[in-house]
Amino acid sequence: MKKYIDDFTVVENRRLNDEYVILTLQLDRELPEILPGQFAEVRVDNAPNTFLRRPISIHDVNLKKRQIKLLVQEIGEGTRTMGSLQKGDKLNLVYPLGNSFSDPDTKEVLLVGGGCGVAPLLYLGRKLKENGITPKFLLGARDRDGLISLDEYEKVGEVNVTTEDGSLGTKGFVIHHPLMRTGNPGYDHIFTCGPEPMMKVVAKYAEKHGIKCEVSLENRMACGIGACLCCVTDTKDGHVCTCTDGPVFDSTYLKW
Amino acid sequence: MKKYIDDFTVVENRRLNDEYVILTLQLDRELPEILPGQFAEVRVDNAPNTFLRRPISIHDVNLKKRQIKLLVQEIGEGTRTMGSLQKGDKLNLVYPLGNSFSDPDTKEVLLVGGGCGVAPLLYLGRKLKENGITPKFLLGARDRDGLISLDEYEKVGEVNVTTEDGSLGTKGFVIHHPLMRTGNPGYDHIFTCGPEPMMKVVAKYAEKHGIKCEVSLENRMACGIGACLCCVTDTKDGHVCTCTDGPVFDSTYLKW
Amino acid sequence: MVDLTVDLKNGLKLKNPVMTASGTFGYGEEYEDFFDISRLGGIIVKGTTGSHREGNPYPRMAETPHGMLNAVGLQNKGVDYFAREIYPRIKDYNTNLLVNVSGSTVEEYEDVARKINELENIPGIELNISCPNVKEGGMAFGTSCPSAVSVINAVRKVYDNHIMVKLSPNVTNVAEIASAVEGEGADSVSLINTLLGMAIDAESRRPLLSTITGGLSGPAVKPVALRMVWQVSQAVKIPVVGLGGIMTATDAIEFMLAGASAVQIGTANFIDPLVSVKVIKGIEDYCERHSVNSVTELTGGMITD
Amino acid sequence: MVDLTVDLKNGLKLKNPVMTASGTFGYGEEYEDFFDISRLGGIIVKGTTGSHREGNPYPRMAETPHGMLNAVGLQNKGVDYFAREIYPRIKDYNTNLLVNVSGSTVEEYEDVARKINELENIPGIELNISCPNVKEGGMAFGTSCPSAVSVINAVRKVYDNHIMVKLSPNVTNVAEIASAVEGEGADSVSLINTLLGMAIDAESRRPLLSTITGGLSGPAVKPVALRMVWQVSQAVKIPVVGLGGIMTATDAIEFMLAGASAVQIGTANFIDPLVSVKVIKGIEDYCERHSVNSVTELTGGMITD
Ligand SMILES: Cc1cc2nc3c(=O)[nH]c(=O)nc-3n(C[C@H](O)[C@H](O)[C@H](O)COP(=O)(O)OP(=O)(O)OC[C@H]3O[C@@H](n4cnc5c(N)ncnc54)[C@H](O)[C@@H]3O)c2cc1C
Ligand SMILES: Cc1cc2nc3c(=O)[nH]c(=O)nc-3n(C[C@H](O)[C@H](O)[C@H](O)COP(=O)(O)OP(=O)(O)OC[C@H]3O[C@@H](n4cnc5c(N)ncnc54)[C@H](O)[C@@H]3O)c2cc1C
Ligand SMILES: Cc1cc2nc3c(=O)[nH]c(=O)nc-3n(C[C@H](O)[C@H](O)[C@H](O)COP(=O)(O)O)c2cc1C
Ligand SMILES: Cc1cc2nc3c(=O)[nH]c(=O)nc-3n(C[C@H](O)[C@H](O)[C@H](O)COP(=O)(O)O)c2cc1C
Ligand code: FES
Ligand code: FES
Repeated sequence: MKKYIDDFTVVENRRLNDEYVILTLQLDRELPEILPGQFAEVRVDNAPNTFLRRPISIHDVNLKKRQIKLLVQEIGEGTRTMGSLQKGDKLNLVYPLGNSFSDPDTKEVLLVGGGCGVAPLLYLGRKLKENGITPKFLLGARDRDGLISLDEYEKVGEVNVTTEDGSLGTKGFVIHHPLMRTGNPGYDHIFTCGPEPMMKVVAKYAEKHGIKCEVSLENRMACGIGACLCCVTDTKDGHVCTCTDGPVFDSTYLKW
Repeated sequence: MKKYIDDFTVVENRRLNDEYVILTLQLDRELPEILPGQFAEVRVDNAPNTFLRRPISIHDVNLKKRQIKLLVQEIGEGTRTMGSLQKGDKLNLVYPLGNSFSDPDTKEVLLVGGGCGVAPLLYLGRKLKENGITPKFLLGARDRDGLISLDEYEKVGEVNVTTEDGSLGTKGFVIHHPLMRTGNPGYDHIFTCGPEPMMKVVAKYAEKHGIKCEVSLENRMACGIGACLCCVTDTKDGHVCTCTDGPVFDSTYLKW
Repeated sequence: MVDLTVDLKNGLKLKNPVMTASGTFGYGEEYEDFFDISRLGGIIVKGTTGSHREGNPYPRMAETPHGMLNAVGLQNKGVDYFAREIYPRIKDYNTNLLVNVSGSTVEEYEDVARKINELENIPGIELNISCPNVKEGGMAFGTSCPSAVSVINAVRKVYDNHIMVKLSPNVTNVAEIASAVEGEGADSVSLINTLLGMAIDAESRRPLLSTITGGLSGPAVKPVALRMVWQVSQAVKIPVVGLGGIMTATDAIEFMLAGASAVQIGTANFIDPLVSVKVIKGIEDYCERHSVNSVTELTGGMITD
Repeated sequence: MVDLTVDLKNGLKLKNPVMTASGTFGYGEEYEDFFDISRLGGIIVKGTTGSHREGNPYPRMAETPHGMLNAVGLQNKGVDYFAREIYPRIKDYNTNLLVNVSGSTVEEYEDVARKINELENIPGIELNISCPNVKEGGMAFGTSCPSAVSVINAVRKVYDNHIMVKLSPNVTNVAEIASAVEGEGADSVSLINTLLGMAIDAESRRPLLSTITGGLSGPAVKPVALRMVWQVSQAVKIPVVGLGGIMTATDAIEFMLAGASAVQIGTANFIDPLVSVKVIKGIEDYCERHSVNSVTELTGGMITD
């Protein structure tokens, strides 16, 4: 897929809570095709200690409005600077990068997200729905404040939640949710994105039950386009780049 | 004099033209005493390539309002970032630094400025006037746009101008102004600040006519407080620091 | 019209002085979507070794103030794979393709060079005797004169085209090493490779790289690189290629004024994939503005009276 | 309550591990308006030589990405002036005052050390064998083992108190030099001094420093400094004092985890005159948060399994 470098204009910065914002970015021409699971390398200007671009998933795409959304969790100077952007500010993106979640062979799919890993699942869910598949979501967070813009996900499919403190949904981690209990689980393809420990238990569960499982990995990236070889992950084929061979991998391909 | 580190609040950013702005900064407590000719070391945040503080003269002081003014010429990333500050922004200053213009023994003084070197002359003029001395100003610039906020100077004393292109006042450099012709010049103390070549001809003229001349030097500064010895200038006593022994020097003391 | 061409001799003529640095521009293909890479003066492709190398474990990268550390460790599929699979895909780029050659032993350097010698559209190699990220060989060859000499001497015997030797900045006297490799028949030297550095995460108390230390690149190292280019260009007669932290045309011009005949751009490609063409344009503009007819006039043009 | 004290041995006990670096904190007096400087673990005063030195011509400073170059060149009024005029003013600070001792010859180092030996309230000297900004001596002493050894050997004979030797980063193998000075009786080593660098103004084509090259300091050099502190702390048994680009408590902690017993803060003082007290406070907070009872537990605490 062809990659682009473009200046987007911030048309909205919606603050969800202390930690999360959703940026809506508009391009002044047609958007290229963007697949669910892909990401952008974002240049953060005016942040003195942010030298490299920051990889951020495409949270949502609206071709008609020529808009994309980024869900940003503020954890350091780069993401905090993104979080402070205002309407009218520019943001330079190299995009769309990486492979994508696959087209499932089944109609029964579960999308499991945790933390800011929920970001790519909204666009994935929307795309699945366009193709006649109504996904189930299972979203986990520390507490109810960590579960963000659930209404958007609800428009796409059934939403199930877990919180570590039990303040919403099932108490515990996603793996403790009834959907992840043995016995007919009602889905045979899992897409998951979130903290690595979470994805590992989800993948283990899936493998045990013969369910196909695609995971979206994070990694420290410099280029995002396969040029620097900084972002490798260990697979059955040895070191491959998370930014080009991934970020989405079949869980059985990884040396986890 | 005791030095301070304080966060000031920008209460006004008045843009004079493409190149110059006047920032009005307010302190949330009483200002300390500040002498004419002193400067501040300004910390420039959010400018990725601006590592060190920037020395900027105190352009004006209003003790009652707890305000100081800085006249900033945008020539690089640091000064441009200062020029883009908005009402409500904070600016951290180490101040007041350096010596100051002396108290003249005479009532007949001429204040000669060029470029952003006019900055410290406004506060100096105001202080002189408070002490019963009405100064004459001689201000030079490339063209009329380079001559800024003349009205402020006019409130303090007689203003004479030169422009290189003749678009205002006498055509040429300050040294070509009638005030700088030989014969009874009508003043016996010059204070000057501006580009070094300008100050050199002014100083030479003054020395030739037995007029006392104080010049305010610029220099590349790291600390601004005499700790790093980066900002030396060559004098009859060898290398001395521009930031503590200066920025104001008697022209005859310098090895020019 | 400014003449941007630079002749580095022994078969290496550049249409302009801007090349991309090894390990930061893949095989060029990665950047094809962004601009016509034949506009470049040259591309130094990834570090290539005698056989397949997996490189170092993850994590391999850490950001630092105005720079980055990497510990890739020469991951590549080996020279045979390069010749068979990659070379055919890229050989017709209308620019100079140089292969960055690495090894753990003198024999490995020799072996790789011999194989590259057979590839028609490769006008030269860059001998990497300065990689800080491998346990054996690499930088060890570039930090003492005798070992540097042994590599160049062996490779010179089997390789006919342009040999550019990439020097390590992790030495007491870089000019001495440059003179030594010049004496063995190197056609040019390029510098700097990365400075050996390290980063720690204070919270977890762990190093940020799997290998603990790694190579520092980016604008942070530019003052050191510029100094070394200046020192080396006074010590040798062969052309010097300058790199280390170039982000803008002004940076590139500084390297040329310090003595470089050409430059390479590394880390900056990650921040702006278009940087190399912007630098070419910027050099041209500078030359026009300063009435410089040929870019070669900039080389060593620093005024120090 | 966290125990912040550090004993560097041979008479140098610090109330906390934070000192200010030579040449960046004047004689301490310059910072008195900002905070009570007796809160510091120590102050290393300006480089002091046998006789008055004018230092290098102007310009002496250039800003670089996340760093600065300086070419002060040891401007100072000489050791006699120090002992007569400055020492009486500062001797009663309730902190450790160390004099940074420099020279062009072994005899000059010896001479200065002998005179400092007579000043009661100076618990130690920092032997600067690494100044890159002087034509003779300076860094030349610190870049080879034999010359480093000759300085330490001579000074050790005339100086009884703590000798901290300040190492140059402009070497191939810093651990080797550290071991050599340890062998001659150095009580501790501090590193790094500045990296030799250079900057040019492309428009005027002139170097930005009167001396062409100068010393690079600030966050840009931190990864290199951290790596060297780690290498040296594994090679010697005497305490290592880490510096180079420390701007925050986290930076300081990283140096300690890499093996430093104490740290020095240099360039950061220019940007925030209060930085050293903030670093002390930040180290204390970190220790509390991590249930560290004594700051000495941080030294070499990097986990590398
Ligand atoms: C393919 C991909 C997609 C991503 N999508 C999103 C997204 O949609 N929304 C979002 O908020 N974040 C996303 N991230 C994570 C995001 O890139 C990092 O949070 C960001 O780079 C941190 O930058 P910073 O300057 O804010 O923090 P820094 O100050 O750089 O880092 C803060 C802390 O986070 C750690 N860290 C930094 N970068 C990474 C990383 N890439 N992986 C793991 N730890 C890291 C650092 O070591 C440090 O401890 C994604 C990452 C990848 C690789
Ligand atoms: C005592 C003193 C008082 C000053 N008062 C004022 C004032 O009232 N208003 C004002 O606008 N400016 C003043 N200056 C100058 C001001 O400090 C510089 O313009 C500023 O530091 C430039 O920063 P920058 O990041 O914008 O430009 P940079 O990108 O740092 O530099 C742009 C260009 O200016 C040159 N330059 C940078 N700093 C200096 C310097 N200190 N002296 C000479 N050349 C320099 C650089 O070499 C470069 O060519 C004063 C300087 C001193 C020493
Ligand atoms: C991710 C990465 C990989 C690199 N790989 C190589 C390599 O394989 N061979 C080599 O000679 N240099 C390699 N280098 C060094 C660069 O080519 C260059 O010498 C260095 O980064 C300094 O230039 P820069 O500051 O412009 O990046 C690599 C650098 C980076 C950042
Ligand atoms: C302006 C300046 C002057 C310096 N003078 C000396 C000196 O006289 N003696 C010395 O040993 N080091 C000197 N140094 C080096 C510092 O002490 C320190 O080693 C170096 O700056 C690295 O630390 P930093 O990055 O925290 O500044 C000087 C550094 C600067 C910036
Ligand atoms: S980030 Fe450069 S190869 Fe993946
Ligand atoms: S700027 Fe540091 S001594 Fe003047």
